[in-house]
Amino acid sequence: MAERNIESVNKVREAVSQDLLGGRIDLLLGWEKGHYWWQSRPLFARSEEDLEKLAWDSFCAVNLSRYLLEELKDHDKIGVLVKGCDARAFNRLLQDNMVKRDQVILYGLPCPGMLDYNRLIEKAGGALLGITEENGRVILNIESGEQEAQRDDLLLDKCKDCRYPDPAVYDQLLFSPQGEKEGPERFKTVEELEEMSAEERFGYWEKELSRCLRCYACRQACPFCSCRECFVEQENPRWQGRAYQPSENFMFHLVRAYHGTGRCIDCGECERSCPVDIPLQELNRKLIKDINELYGDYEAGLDAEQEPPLLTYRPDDPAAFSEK
Amino acid sequence: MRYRYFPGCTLKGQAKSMEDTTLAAAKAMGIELEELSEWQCCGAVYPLYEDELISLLSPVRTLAAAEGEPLVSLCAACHHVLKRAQELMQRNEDARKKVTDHLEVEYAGEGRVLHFLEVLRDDLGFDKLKEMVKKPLEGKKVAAYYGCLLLRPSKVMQFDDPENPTIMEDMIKALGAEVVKSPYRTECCGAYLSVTEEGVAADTVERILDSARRAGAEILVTACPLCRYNLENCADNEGKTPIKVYYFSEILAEAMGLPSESAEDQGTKEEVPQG
Amino acid sequence: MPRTGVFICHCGSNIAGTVDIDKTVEASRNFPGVVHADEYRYLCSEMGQDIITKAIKENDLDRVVVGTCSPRMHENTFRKAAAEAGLNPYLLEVANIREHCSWVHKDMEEATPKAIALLRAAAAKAALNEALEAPRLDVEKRALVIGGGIAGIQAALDIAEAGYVVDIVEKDPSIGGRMAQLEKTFPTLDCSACILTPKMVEAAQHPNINLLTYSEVDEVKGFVGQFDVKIKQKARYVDPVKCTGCGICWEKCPSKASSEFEMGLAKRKSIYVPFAQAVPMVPVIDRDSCLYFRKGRCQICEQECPPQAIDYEQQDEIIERRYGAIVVATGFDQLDPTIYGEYGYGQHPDILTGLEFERIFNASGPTGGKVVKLSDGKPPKKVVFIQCIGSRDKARGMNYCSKICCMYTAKQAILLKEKVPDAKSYVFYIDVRTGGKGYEEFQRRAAEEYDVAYMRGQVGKIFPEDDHLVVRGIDSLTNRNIEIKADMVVLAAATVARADAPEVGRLVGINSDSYHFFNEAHPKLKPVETHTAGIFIAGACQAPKDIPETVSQASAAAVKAIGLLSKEKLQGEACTAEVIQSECSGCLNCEAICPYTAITPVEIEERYKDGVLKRTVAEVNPALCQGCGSCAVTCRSGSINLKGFSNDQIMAEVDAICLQR
Amino acid sequence: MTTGTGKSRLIEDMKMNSGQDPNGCYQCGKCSAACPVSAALDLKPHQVLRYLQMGLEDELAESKTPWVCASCFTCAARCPRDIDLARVMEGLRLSILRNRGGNKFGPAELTPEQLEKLPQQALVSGFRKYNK
Amino acid sequence: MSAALNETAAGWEPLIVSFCCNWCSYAGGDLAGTSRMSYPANVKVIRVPCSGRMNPLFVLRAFQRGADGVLVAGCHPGDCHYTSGNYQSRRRLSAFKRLVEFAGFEPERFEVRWISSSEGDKFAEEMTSMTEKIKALGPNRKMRDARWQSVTSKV
Repeated sequence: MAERNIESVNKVREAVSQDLLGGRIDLLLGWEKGHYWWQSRPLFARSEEDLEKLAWDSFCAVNLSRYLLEELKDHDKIGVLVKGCDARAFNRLLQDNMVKRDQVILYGLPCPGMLDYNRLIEKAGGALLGITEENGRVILNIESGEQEAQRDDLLLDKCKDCRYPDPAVYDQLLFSPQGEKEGPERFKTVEELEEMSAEERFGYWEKELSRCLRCYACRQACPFCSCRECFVEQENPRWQGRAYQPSENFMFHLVRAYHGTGRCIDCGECERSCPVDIPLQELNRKLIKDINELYGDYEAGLDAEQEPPLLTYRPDDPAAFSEK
Repeated sequence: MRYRYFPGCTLKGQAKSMEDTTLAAAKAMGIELEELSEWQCCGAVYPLYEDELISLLSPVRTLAAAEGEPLVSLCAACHHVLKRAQELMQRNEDARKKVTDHLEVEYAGEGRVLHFLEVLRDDLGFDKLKEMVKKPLEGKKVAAYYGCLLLRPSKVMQFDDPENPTIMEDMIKALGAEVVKSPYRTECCGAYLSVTEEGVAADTVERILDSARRAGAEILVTACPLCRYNLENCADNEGKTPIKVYYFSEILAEAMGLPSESAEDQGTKEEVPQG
Repeated sequence: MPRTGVFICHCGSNIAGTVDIDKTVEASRNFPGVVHADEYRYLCSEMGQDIITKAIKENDLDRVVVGTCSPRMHENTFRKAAAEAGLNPYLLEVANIREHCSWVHKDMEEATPKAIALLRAAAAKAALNEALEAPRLDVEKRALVIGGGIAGIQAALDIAEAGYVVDIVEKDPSIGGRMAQLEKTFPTLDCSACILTPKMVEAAQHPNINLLTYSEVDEVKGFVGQFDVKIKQKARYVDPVKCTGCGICWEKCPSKASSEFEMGLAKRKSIYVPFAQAVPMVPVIDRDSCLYFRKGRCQICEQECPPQAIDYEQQDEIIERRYGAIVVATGFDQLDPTIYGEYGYGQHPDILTGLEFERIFNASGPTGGKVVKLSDGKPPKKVVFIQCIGSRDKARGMNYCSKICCMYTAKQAILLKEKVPDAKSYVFYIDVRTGGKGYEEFQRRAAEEYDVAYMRGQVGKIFPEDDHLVVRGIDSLTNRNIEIKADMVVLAAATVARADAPEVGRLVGINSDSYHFFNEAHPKLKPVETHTAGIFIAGACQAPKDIPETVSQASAAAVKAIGLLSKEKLQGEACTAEVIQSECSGCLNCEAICPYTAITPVEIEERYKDGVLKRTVAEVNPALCQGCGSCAVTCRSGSINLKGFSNDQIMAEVDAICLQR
Repeated sequence: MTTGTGKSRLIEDMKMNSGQDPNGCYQCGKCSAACPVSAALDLKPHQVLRYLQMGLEDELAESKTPWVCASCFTCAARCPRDIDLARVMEGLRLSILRNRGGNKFGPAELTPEQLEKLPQQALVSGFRKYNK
Repeated sequence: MSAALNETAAGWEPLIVSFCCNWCSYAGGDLAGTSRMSYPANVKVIRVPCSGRMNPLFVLRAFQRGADGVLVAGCHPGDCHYTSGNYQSRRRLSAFKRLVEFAGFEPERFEVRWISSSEGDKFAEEMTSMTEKIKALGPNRKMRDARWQSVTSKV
């Protein structure tokens, strides 16, 4: 079992139960364990009973803020557990007027990074019964005994280069902050792709995007996708065809990524939720990298007061094309 | 208050008294100046030619050696070179990469780079200094001579108002002396022209001294060994009122009741002028 | 399916020479929805228009495509023709087969298929065209002029003379502005007050003009024809109805403050009128220096006032009014030269700015009109004028030329010689710029008849020595260093935008250049209009300029305002943005990028489960929207669209053009 | 006199390495008015910029001015066109030295008395300014 | 594979779709016409009110439907009829241009240019040079929708 820390779960529960049971919030968005020990799924807690199920372990990857979009229709005040990325997602929703700050109480959870089950079993090399964690190490409980590994090596891709593990916005911070991180490899893949020739790059994306099933899980998981009706599903105008066909797949993914320009918080939920492993985060990161290079550093979701780069300009902005 | 301290070559030679008096005064004020364990000449001039990165190796090595802690120097030229090298390291990524790669050090322009006068003004405070004065320099008419290197370029040096600086006057006031202001206090003394164009340096120095005399100064203080050399050696002062030139630290030490050249008024020292 | 008619113009041989008209007509018949196709030699002629009108009626057409010259030429002509036949004019599309086709391609083989593609695109777009109505807007027959300097006064007088009511809002206690501070005006040397004062009085007495002095604009809402403005009238503490302007109060007032009008060179009382010819001649009490307001006692003015006009209890008042047009004429400031430490301004009383020197000449100024040094009261014998202080200076000042300094420096040097005949003037200049009627002749007179020494070069440093100012400069024509022991130095400090210009711009909704001068709508052809319809600019708030230019611009702005006010109704833009509120998620990114503040949030109610859900969505004010369409691009879900250039129309054009192969 | 046409190598070198463009100068002369050693210059600072604008390479190479400039930065501090003339002078010195080869000034030219009395700072800076 | 995708270089002419803002670039195109300048007929212009109206999706749409190159033209920065439309499009289209290049399009396929209403010569030059560059690159097959092409070839 991923018993990382019973104490910390208790601490989280303690912090929220008073508010939930005392009526300060109508609903708590947290995590509970799923069917398998390596799954933690969203928890919609309304009662003490519900709170018993609360989990805070190394599998709470799901970004909870996005659930506010729907839940706020039915609740006046919602408490949300927020990791670094959930909090940035919250700020993003705030900037898009999707939520009001006073409708939500944020419980901040500085995040150590979530573990990748695929990496775990790969490391285990066989049936994995569970894990225990201590001091940055993970002990894999396998049939033949125990095996130790560095926690950092087992993180989800989206967590590996996370720069802001601490919530940028919260009402109450439940643990001590982790501090800003380097994330040196964040743009590594983007840079590798940039090195390729146009033909190679097109080949790469053609291959990757050919797998797309057009299930839109990426969109459903994304905190910047907050449209009431996505362009891809509109009848009038018919922005693009719905068939999963190479040209339409390009259309969908390029426009989806473009819609995240200056808005993507780099939480990686799109890529994590993709059932066919399309490296979607690289498209997002390409835009983050370019916007930073062209129009100054901007990390979406860090500061809800800072104007997103596509909603502002400077007369002396540079361009990615010749201005002569 | 603890600082890393970069003396520079001249302070170990011609300008030994600037170092001695500063260290003594600092000690008396509770300011700890810890000399860098290894240091090299700063290069004396900041390279203005963009591809002269080789000249930056030494100052950047010094900056990196401070390990991000505040780094203090006394000589105006050293401070100038260090401060500008730091600014370049902050501003120009390309230059930073070339220099630090070559030196195999990590340095990205961090740490405060201070002249000792800035320590007195910003960290200690002149009010505090005034309280520490043991022997106020009452009745002495002292003019500050800033020269170039501390003030310009002001965007980088950020030392004081480049046209109307007050930091030295404020110190002189705190030491109990009478401040005398001359309009030539920010004009160049001729610098190294004393080596190659003696006549030119004689003109510049004469103007500075005459102007200070006209304002009624008896003593001129500076933070630059070369300025002092020029002021003392380049002008023909025949028949003019003598003006003594001291390092700022010497009158500081004197007012603190510590031994200094200015306090001892030693006979071995040549007075300017002899006439 | 639409019933589209296509009409192709030969334009003599202009189109027909390179485009095979028959083939094109034939091809057009095959476009989806096309039920009629025809051609004519000159469609824009009356006969040509008749052909279109008739065909619409006869064939029951509901869309029209004309293949002719650029829509920028004759779109309106053809729209009128369509309207003649009872069709909404916006159901017509133009395919530009002349400028963009027949004139730029050599032969029929090239141009004909392209013309067909362009027509196909126009037909595809037309099929999606909708009937549009340009909004008709009311016009409030009243104008607001912000700023009571010569520009504001002139604009107000012109508008008032045309029969419309005008309010002048002036932040100072009197109208008059900068011109009131000047001694004489170049190049004629008329006394500034003598030509300005009658205009001030005329404005005050004009039945159509209301002066709101000591007042500021607080808020501007609305749009062309209907600006809703809040004006704050600051408390004067003097009842203007009772006050007779007798002057006893300021004579008796015991406390003093630095005079703004005298550029700080003299004092005024705490109850004061800024200058002797002030309009209105009603004083104000300056709370900051008044003994009563500071310490609660004194009240001498109250006791001495014969008509008992003093009222310490007066409060700021907010006036709310609607205006059809606004003229912004807020004037300029002078750059503060203390940023040039080498010139020592502020450290010596005999180092002055140009505007300060103006006051030294003035009979009611700080020296009573005697040209003397402020340090010792003696007349200056050597005066150095330095030009371009902060002008043409991209390092520390302004990159532009202030335009007026060359002339006023020459003027001041002449006046100096007249007042102090044995004075010698030196002018350090970089270039002398004297564009203007009689200007060059005037400046030459200064040099030739008034013994003004023009030195081409700049000054490096000024410092006091003994009883004079040492000015160290260069004459770059002889390349000699010059040292002048001067009695006085006059710095021609740059003309800059008012410090509060950015705030005024934001308030009124007009934009500025990087120096905070307000932007005209077009640098050549719309010099007094702004990008906001109904708001005009005049005078030095737009750029440095002299009095004649300011007055011309003020009259021009007035004419534009009169033209607007004379209309019964205004026609708005038909191609405006529109929000599909059911789809709008309310992110309001469109609001953030709209250059016209035409988009605002609005709360709507929607059914949700058993109840009602309130939510915020965007709304477009069609009167403000100018139809740029940037909002439609910002909107990721296409919930805001631009009429006339809608998403589906543009995509239909793309599709149709690409069908070519 | 050479005509100022074509590109001079000296001037192009100077421009590239100093990052300064002489064409930004409108000859107001403030640099020359401010220069403390102006009187000793055969070409005043603003003239140097004018000669650069005209491409008068030979005249510049022969001028004393770059060698008399003391790098006091007053010109740059006061220039309304934001031209760093101190960098221009340094650029010229180095471009001339590199083009010509050899040093302008060395220890051999100093008297023993000077060598003893001068502060190290003066010697180092002098050599650095005038040598390759 | 459809016939359209088997085009041979011989006899092939590229299709360039150019979106021009009404106030500057479209007027610049008019001036090129009135001045009788010439540029290849491969370029077809679609008029939009402002470069700020330019939705990047329109560019992809053109590629899908068979365009070999797309050129967006607007007023020079500072000259926008709507004050800020081109400032906004400069940011949007810069980000988007880099993105389409990242997806594997050659940089020449999508360009943005500022052309004023007085620059008829520049309009003609840009249209000519765009056409030449695309000719040198050959037909665009990336993102081209085969279904669309096979449908259209029947029309």
